[in-house]
Amino acid sequence: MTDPILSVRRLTIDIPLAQGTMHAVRGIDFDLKRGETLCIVGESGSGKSLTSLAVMGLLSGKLRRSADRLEFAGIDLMRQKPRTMRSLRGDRMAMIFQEPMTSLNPAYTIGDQLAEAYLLHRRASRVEALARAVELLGKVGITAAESRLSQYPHQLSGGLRQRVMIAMALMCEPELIIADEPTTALDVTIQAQILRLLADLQREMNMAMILVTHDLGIVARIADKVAVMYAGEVVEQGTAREIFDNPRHPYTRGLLRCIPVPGKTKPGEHLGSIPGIVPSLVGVVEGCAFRGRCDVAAPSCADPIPEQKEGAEHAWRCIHGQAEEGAPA
Amino acid sequence: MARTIDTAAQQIRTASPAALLRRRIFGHYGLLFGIVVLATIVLIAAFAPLLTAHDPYTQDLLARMKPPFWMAGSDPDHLLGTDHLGRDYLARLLYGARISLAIGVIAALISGLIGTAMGVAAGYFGGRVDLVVTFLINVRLAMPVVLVALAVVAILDGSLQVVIMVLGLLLWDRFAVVMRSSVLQVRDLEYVNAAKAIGCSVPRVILSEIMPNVVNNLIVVATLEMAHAILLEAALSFLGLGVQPPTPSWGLMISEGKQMLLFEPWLIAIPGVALFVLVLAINLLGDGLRDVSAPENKG
Amino acid sequence: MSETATPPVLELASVTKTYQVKQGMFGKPKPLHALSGVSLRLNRKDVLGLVGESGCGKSTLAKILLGLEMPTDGRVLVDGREIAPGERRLLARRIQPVFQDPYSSLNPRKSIEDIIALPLLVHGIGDGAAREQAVTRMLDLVGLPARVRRGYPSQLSGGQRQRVAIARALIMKPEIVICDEPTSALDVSVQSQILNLLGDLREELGLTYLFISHNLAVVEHLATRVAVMYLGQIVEEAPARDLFAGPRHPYTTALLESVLTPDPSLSVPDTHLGAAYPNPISPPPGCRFHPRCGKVRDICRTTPPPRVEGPEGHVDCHLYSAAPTH
Amino acid sequence: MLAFALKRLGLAVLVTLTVSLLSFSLLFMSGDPASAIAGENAGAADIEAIRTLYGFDRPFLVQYADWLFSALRGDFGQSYYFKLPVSELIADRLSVTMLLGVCGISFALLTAVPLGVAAAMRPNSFIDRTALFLSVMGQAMPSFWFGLVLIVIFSIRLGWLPPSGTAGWQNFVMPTIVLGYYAMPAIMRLTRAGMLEVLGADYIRTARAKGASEWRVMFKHALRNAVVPVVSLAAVQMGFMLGGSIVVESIFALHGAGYLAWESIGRNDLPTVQALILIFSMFYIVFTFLSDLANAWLDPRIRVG
Amino acid sequence: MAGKADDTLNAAFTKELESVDSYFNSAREGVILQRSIWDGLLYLNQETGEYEGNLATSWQWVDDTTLELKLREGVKFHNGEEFDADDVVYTVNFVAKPENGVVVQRNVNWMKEAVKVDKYTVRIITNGPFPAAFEYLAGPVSIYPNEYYAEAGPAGMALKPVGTGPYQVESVEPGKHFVLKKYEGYHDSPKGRATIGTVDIRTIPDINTQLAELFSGGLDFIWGVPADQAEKLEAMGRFNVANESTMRIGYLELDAAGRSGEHPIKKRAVRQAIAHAIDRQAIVDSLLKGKSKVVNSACFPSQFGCEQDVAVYDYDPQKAKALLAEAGYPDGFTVDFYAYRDRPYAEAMLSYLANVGITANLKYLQYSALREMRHKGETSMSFQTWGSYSVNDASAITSQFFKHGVEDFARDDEVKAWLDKADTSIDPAVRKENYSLALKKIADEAYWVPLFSYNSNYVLTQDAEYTPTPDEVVRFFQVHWK
Repeated sequence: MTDPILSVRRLTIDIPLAQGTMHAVRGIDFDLKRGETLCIVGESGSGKSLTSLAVMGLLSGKLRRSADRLEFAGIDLMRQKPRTMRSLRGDRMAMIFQEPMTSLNPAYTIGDQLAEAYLLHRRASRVEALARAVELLGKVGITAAESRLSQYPHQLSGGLRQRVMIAMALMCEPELIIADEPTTALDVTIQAQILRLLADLQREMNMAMILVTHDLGIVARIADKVAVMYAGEVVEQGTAREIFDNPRHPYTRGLLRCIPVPGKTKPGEHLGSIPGIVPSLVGVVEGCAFRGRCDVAAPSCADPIPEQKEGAEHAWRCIHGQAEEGAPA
Repeated sequence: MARTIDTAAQQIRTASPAALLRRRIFGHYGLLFGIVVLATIVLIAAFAPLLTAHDPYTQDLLARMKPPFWMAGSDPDHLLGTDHLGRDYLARLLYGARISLAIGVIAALISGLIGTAMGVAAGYFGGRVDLVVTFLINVRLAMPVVLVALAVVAILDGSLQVVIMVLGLLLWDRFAVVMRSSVLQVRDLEYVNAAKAIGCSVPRVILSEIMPNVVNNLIVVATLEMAHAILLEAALSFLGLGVQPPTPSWGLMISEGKQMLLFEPWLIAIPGVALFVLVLAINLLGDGLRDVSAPENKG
Repeated sequence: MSETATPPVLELASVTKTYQVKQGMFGKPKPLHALSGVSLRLNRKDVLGLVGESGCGKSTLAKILLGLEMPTDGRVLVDGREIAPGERRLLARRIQPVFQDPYSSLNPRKSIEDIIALPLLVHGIGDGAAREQAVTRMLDLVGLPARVRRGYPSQLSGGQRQRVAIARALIMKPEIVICDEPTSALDVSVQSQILNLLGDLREELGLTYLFISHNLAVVEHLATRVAVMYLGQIVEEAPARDLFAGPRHPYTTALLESVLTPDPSLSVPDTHLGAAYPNPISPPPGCRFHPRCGKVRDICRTTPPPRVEGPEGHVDCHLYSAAPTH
Repeated sequence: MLAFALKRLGLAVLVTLTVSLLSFSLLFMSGDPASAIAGENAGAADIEAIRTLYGFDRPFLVQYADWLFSALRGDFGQSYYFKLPVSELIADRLSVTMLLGVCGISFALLTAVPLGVAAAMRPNSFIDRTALFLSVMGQAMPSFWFGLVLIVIFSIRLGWLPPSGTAGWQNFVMPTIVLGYYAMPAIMRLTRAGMLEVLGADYIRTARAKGASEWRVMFKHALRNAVVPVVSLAAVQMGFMLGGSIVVESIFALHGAGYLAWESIGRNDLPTVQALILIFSMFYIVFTFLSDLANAWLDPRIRVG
Repeated sequence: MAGKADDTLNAAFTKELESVDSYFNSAREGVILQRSIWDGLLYLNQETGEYEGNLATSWQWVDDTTLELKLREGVKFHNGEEFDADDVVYTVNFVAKPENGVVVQRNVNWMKEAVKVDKYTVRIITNGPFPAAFEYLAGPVSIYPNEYYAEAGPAGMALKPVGTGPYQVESVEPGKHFVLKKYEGYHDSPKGRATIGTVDIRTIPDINTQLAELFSGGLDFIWGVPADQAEKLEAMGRFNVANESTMRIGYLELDAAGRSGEHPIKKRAVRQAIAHAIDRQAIVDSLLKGKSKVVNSACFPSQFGCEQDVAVYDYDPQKAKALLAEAGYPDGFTVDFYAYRDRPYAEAMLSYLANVGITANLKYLQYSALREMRHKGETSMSFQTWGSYSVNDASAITSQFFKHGVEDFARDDEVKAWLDKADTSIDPAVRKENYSLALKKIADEAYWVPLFSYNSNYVLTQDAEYTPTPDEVVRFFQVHWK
């Protein structure tokens, strides 16, 4: 067994607000090995995007990050100077964002922006950088790559732009790639293409990948490991098969019941639902954050919740946690 | 199956918009300063007769240019001294607040009506209306304001009414620009479509769906234009083509005091500072309103 | 097309909508065909799912049905009667919308009560007390606590707002509700609540839905019929169960393949869809889908495909025409 | 790009024509030009003779067309007052105003842009507050008053700078500051707001994720985009400045076009005022036109496709 | 810094001068330049009041309308052209033609033509008996070089003026900057030679800027300084301040003839009330100061024919109110009060009028705009001033305004008849008598309310000296360094 390339323990992110401190991410743990894909799944406000930005060291100044351990390839990211973080970003760890329409600088050509990613980290001439750009554009399935170099972002469709973003992230062959909702803004048909491209490249280049999404369908198709986040906590994590076939946390189960699955849910019948809304994370949050919406909540849910485990891979935070009978409805 | 999603967690989450606004206003010192100073000036203007025993028009040629209280030779009866015709400077200053405020408010009102009508029409109807309005805005922007205002006032002679009308008719451009873009932003929001789909008439859509959502921009522009109008009037008066004496306008007082600039600088310092403070207060009010109505665009 | 005893409650007859996209003051305006000869029938109590990618004309279609846009050509019929351009208010009484984004579909300056009661006010129905009663009834119907009535949209969650939007749509007792992506802006857990609510209301009030969505799983769950749009045209229409069981048009097939069901045993599918979505200002000749089609033939590049009528629907594709037409 | 330029040019011409018609008709109503030509101590018969001599008895549109076609050839007629060709008169004065305008806008840009960027980099910091303070002061300060105060301090009390005239660069220091400070607040605020907005944009995060340094992020990625609206504003301000230089020119006795305009209004010198209004408008139009082109160059979304 | 050190006198004009050509401007600044650049045929000695020869050495009336002059020999224009009878003939014949458009026709329209007798003798033929001819020949009628003027015309003359005067023009930037250089070849004129090498004149519109320049040494000589500032400057002790009265008087023009329609001012009692309402002495003492005096007659006291024994309206608000009541306006009335200069004086008058119940709305217009309104007879009350072109004769003022012209708001036939007689007679006694009759009636009827005479303050650096004259004309050639 190899050492994880990314190891996170008790990562916490606090946001100071006028009304108090918002505990947006509350002590999460996960590990990721080379070649593995971890999907962080959760609804809006669960802290999944902040987690990915925290790993990259891209949280904005006001946000406070702390962790017992935040190690990337043996480097303690918590203790690095901004300069070192810069040399890692874009080189050994790269990121793809949600909005391909706005994530490229409108003032510069595709070629400029791709080359920049390379030139920042490699001693190379501009010509070499552009050659590398053409190579990667080809790799992400963009035809007539050379002619694209002189184009501006607004001249490309959303799908193409997301491919450019992927190419940009891969310019320096990173060891870790973080994709934050990379297909949310795209059409379904394009979404499938982009996801497939990502999955193929990840396998081909043997990268570790974190994919942040709210779409359980994507998770199921692409993840090796899944971390389900709710209200700033990872409430359940494990292999994709474990999570989907044997969900333990009531929230995970609820989510799975909510989505209509062609062939499984009967058309027109009631879908499962999770009543209520996500609680406020401002101020002190104690016990299970889900208990207000949970149909099996008990008084002891207000106490600290220990982590439960089943095997090496499957863990969840719930005082219940016995396997549910049958498949999720 | 409960159709009601109401549970213990399901409270009305945040404060009402009004309460939020209140909270933001009291957290904004610039805005508070603007409100307090402006309110003070408005009160001064309203109660000017109670604040001084002097009439701003009564001249006393034997008591000309008496210095204000902090200077040697001052007359305790004239706290801020007297002007070149021996009129009480404090009285003129207090009554002058009325003139400046009237000019600011009425000019902003007139230009606001014109500009808002044009901007809203352009933003809402788009197409040819927009083309015409944009063209008019371009024409208006291309005309040098001070020059045109001077020319018109020179033609029509400078009474208070004429100055106000000219400024009102000239300063509508920013209203039109801002209202046009605000309405453009709001126009395609879905609640406007919803209102149309419900069957609302065009006036109703504009007045009850669009206007309430752009009115804060309107107020911000109105304050800025008010300040603009006050400054422009002062400049016109300074150039001798503003309101006419003996009206105690601050701009006119500076223009009159300018004659003795090198020897009696307090003659322009007093109305100058008053003008500066008034404009400052209005600007701070406007800036503050913009900040509290759209805190994310602070700046 | 199947014969119905009564005329369809809503019908579009070869509706075309062309926008003149002006390129500057002196640039020649170019036509953008948002809809090219769209015909649709909506029968009472049907849920017609309308699917397609962004830019295919779904939203334009919805706007025409809501009277927000006038068709360039073609007719809109309600109960077999053509709606003249001036009859928007008439349309409004029978057709009501639920929009995609509950954050922008409610006027932030108005109280919930005023938002819901607006249609009654506009159409002069009932007095103040009656309207208040109606609002109470609607709040109850959509599952909102009565106390939100004095609140403002900013105080509600996304799901609650969408409920308000539904309440507003239903207070006029319309027959048809146009749901334009009503759940795509919502979280999964809330999405299911709204879908359930829409399903229940349809049963209780006998509503007819036009359900516009790009999420085929949702459409399959709710729709009784499905129409697939591509670049301003309806390329396939069929009863939902038929379409999902046996898609005929290659585009429909690709769409279905793109649906990612939460099944960890499957990987990401290869939809074989080439190229990106074409520019609607200059649509490809022949079959508009041909540049992306995996089963493209020569004829597809030159000749628009014929409409192949099936027992309960149609498909526009050369693959199913008996003989190549010219 | 060419089509874009042509379209803007067409609009500019149309605006110019409208402004010319407006200013012509406005001043046509400004009383009897014959009286203005006659000068201060002329008799009634003198004036009557002049009226027919100059053709003021012709219909309005004839006079306008006549004037316009001459103006197109650069002939704005004779100044009633100076009895010289208006074009010569203005050409002579314009250089001062232009110089003043260029100095003023440079002063404004050189103070406003760095301040705005610095303020945006550190919101709510000391420098941000200073910048805000300066801009609030600048917006509230009547420029004629500011000019007078400067004269009292720097010419009278300290004797550092000459209070009037155009003899040397020293003469332009105070007018530049007064005029520049008038334009500074708006540019500063726009720079700051633009930078703040751009710094929050997704592509800035992308640049950071690539490992670009803060400096590079700020000046290569952010400023280039934030500067686009600033260019437009600077052009507009420059247009306003030239038109609004009247006050400054009269205080500092700069014999520029603004001062000429003011005097000409008082003298009822119709051809000069008409020409000046038109020329100031043209300046505004030309500057905004140039800024549109500059923006098109800066922003490929306008330039390409 | 310029000044005594480099023999340059820096002076300032307040107004942009439209044209340096003295026949094509009507401004005080033009007169000032004219006196330095050109010469007249005669010269009026300000001290003795006698006419002396300048370009002419002798002159005499051949008949009522023919004046023969002998010209000075050996005079050269600045461009080297020789001065002789051709220059006089050309100049007079050019300016006397109305179609040549000389701005101030009154200065020249009394001349019909000039005829050359020999190289140094000319005759000027007038359009009728014209007793004030010498006044004009010593004043506004300057002699131009015929060859140069024929070629350059008024436009060329405005840019590059050429005369015979004590100063020649170094450079002209129209309206804003004029540099004069001492003319070394100046003839032996009663004007005397210039002593200061260079006179550098800039136009600085604002009197405060002028003062600031004076303080900082940028200017050596300014004039027209308002009384308040002059007082302060004098108190500072750093400058030479001289005050001299001018021939300009201020007056209220009242529409007695009703040209502007029906209004109270048509009534004599109302006009008299207005005269009684204003404390002219207070205005003179507090605002004009210096050598200003209250005037009672419709002319400047030193002018020939300016009768001083006329009705005097002393400051008496009670009487004013009584007169108003008598006229049927016990509560006063409202009227528009037009003015074009000296706003503080106008304001002071408004206040006095308000005290007796007359609400006067100030309409402050540009001169030409106001003149136009007056020509159309639209003003019922306006504050006017008149400087008589420094012509020391009542014909230059009283006759200007009371002979049924467009600026006559009295339209009194009797007055017109008297004035006509006075203007055309060459018998001083007849003239005096008729002016007296006219002026007495004007005062009795209160057609005008004569207010005060003006004065001017001249401020120089301590290095320079100048004795101002009452004709308000600055003579640079008489300024000299200490």
